[in-house]
Amino acid sequence: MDIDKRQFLKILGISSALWVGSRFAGGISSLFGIGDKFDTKALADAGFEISKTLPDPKALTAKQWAIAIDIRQFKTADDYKKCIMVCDKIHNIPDISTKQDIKWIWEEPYNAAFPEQHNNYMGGQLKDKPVILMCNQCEFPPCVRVCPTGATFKRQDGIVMMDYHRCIGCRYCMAGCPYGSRSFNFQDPRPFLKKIDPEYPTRTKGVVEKCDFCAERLDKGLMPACVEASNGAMVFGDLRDPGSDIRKILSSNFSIRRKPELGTQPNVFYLI
Amino acid sequence: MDIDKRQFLKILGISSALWVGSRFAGGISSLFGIGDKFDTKALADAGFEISKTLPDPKALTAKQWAIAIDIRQFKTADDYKKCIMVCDKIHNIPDISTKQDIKWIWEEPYNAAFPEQHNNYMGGQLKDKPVILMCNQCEFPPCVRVCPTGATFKRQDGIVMMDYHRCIGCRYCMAGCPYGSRSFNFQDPRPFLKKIDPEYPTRTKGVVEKCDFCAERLDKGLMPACVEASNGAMVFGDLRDPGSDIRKILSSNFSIRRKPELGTQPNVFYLI
Amino acid sequence: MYDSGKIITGLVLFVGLVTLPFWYSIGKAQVKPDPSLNTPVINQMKVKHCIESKQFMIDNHMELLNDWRNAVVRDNKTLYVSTTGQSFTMSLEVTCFHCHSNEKQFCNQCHSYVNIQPYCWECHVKPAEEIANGH
Amino acid sequence: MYDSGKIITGLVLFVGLVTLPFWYSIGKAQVKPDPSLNTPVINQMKVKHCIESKQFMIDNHMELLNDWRNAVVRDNKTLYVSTTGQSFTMSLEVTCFHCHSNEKQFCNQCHSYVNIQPYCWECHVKPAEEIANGH
Repeated sequence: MDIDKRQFLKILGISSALWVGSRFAGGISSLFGIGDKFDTKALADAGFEISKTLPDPKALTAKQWAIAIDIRQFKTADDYKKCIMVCDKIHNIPDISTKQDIKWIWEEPYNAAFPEQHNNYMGGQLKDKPVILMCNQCEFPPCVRVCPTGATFKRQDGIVMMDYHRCIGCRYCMAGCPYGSRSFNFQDPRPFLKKIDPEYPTRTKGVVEKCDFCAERLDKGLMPACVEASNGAMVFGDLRDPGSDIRKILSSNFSIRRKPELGTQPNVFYLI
Repeated sequence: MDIDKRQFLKILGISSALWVGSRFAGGISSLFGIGDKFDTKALADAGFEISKTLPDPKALTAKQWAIAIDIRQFKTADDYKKCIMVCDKIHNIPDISTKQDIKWIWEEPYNAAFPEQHNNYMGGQLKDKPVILMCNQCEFPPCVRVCPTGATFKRQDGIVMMDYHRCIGCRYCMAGCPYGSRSFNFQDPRPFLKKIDPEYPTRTKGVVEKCDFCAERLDKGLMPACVEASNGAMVFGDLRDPGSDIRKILSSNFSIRRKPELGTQPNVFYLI
Repeated sequence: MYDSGKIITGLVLFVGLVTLPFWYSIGKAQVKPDPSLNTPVINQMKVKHCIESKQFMIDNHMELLNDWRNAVVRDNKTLYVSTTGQSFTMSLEVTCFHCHSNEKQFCNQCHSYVNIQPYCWECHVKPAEEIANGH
Repeated sequence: MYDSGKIITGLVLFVGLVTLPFWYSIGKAQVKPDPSLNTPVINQMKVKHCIESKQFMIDNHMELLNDWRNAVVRDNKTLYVSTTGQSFTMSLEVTCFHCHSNEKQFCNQCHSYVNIQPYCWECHVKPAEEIANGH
């Protein structure tokens, strides 16, 4: 073989790059010789008993979870407060007294919650009445469409879920959401938490967060915390199950949804 | 003066054009010497008593007419029919059994009338229930914005009015209207009228028409014919008058409007 | 002068075209218009008087109807108070045709004479006698 | 051979940079990691056994936790059935920290030795002893 210095250096450069790349791809841990990768498939193929992951048999399941909020049953300030406070508490949601506040469930006057529904001649009692708002868990969620990393995705039970591990803080989802249901952590939220529930993670600076219908509670067999706290003013259930409570209440009451014209098909219904 | 043939012909051409134009502007009638133009201003200036036009003192007036339709009171097929038939009859609206049919007031199922409001889980009795539809007499009417001739315009009492004399049949208004409230006369409507009311004009091939809240009746002191026929299921009144019946009914009932998100501010309200 | 042949031909054609209406009428019997007032309602009137003077109506009825149209359709005005102080509803059907129920013998007399085809009738319904005959 | 001076200088710099981690550690006391199992819950166990074998956990806990994360967050699965058939809730806080409540004496022993800074703690709450001390 007859190569000159130029060719030799070229080959050397390419080889070095390939070697470095393969070492990184193999994982940092192998650089230190701590251990080999755990290969469940190889173990299973060899006939060994292997571990597995399962849903909790107590988990509540559905094809499409939905909440119907009967705003007629929200009368005193406490009716709203008890639903909102329990969520803030169990999900470690900070209380930041600026525009950088984080909210999963909150209240707004009717005419701000339903800006197009509003007309100037409706009864005063409805126009300014606070309405409970939360993520609508849209059937066609714009946030999922725009998320570049798959951090926001749709579960099989219809819940629009956040995988905070994957969130890169680009906030496309916030631009996409027509309901303002998403909040960005402009800063570490922990200094704004009076008390941290150690069983639920906080979030960190630079990630977006939102209500997920208490997915962690459903997976343990519990109803969403706000529904549980609402004393029947919120009804939760499977929209695809004709016998479910929510289907019954929706078929016997007139309901509206936020910005239905956008075609997101919200799964939070309001009984007026 | 020294002009050549070229200049002479040029001057001749321009003069001829000006002469023809002035004759046309002066009106065809003067060509035949039938009479001079009637100049009311000159007569008035000369101290002569002159004629004048007045609104009927019995006329109903308002700042913004509106109708509230209580769809709960429409129960039998006859409840709809009596409102629709009276309109067809007094306005000489033809019955054409093709897509070229003309409609001022008509019925459609709830889920077609309110396509975004519709959700798959509402009570069957509402979902398929027919709803009375008509021109919404929008506060911000797209048809008026797009009409190139001023044939469609807004009256001082908020009614979106058609001046059929000016309609050139361009159908921009039909493209602009989000409610399908306008119909085009693809043909002479008279052969499709069983009976013609001689006191109300028919329309002619090539013009667009629509409901005008019975403007001709209001100007004589009568309520719109459909309201009169509805036995109280429709309430008509001035939306700007806080003491009007319609304001009372809107403040004590929940109401929706068709496609409110478009910002046209419809003046037909539906009590659900 | 060159092309004189073409120019003269063109001039003759031009003059011929401009005077066409006159050539067209030559030999046709020009019946002088004679609008009839022989209708049931007019016959019953003691003083036969239109809403304004006869000469004013002959001269200005087209302007008047144009004003009426705009007043009614665009300005919500329905009443016309004449120079003699009488009130009339501004309506072809209700007011004009009430007396002049003989379109052919009244309106068409002059309109045909001066070769005008008003298209009012495409929408406004002709007096009752005409409806019976179709349209 | 021209530019030999520059080439040799470059090579020396290159070798120096590549071996920097080794130069950097020279003279530093390398304390061998010694994760402590001295916690109240572990001390009360009769048979001290993690969810899988000790060697498996040493080798694979990072892979395992990664699998848990995806199973819980993305697949609605919350239970881990180990190779011995025991069920565990897949949760750092509820399961791991229940026994290993001594982050500094357990987790950090190896992580510091191999100079890894896992950022789990930015969101997941450290065991109770740590909360008291702030974060």
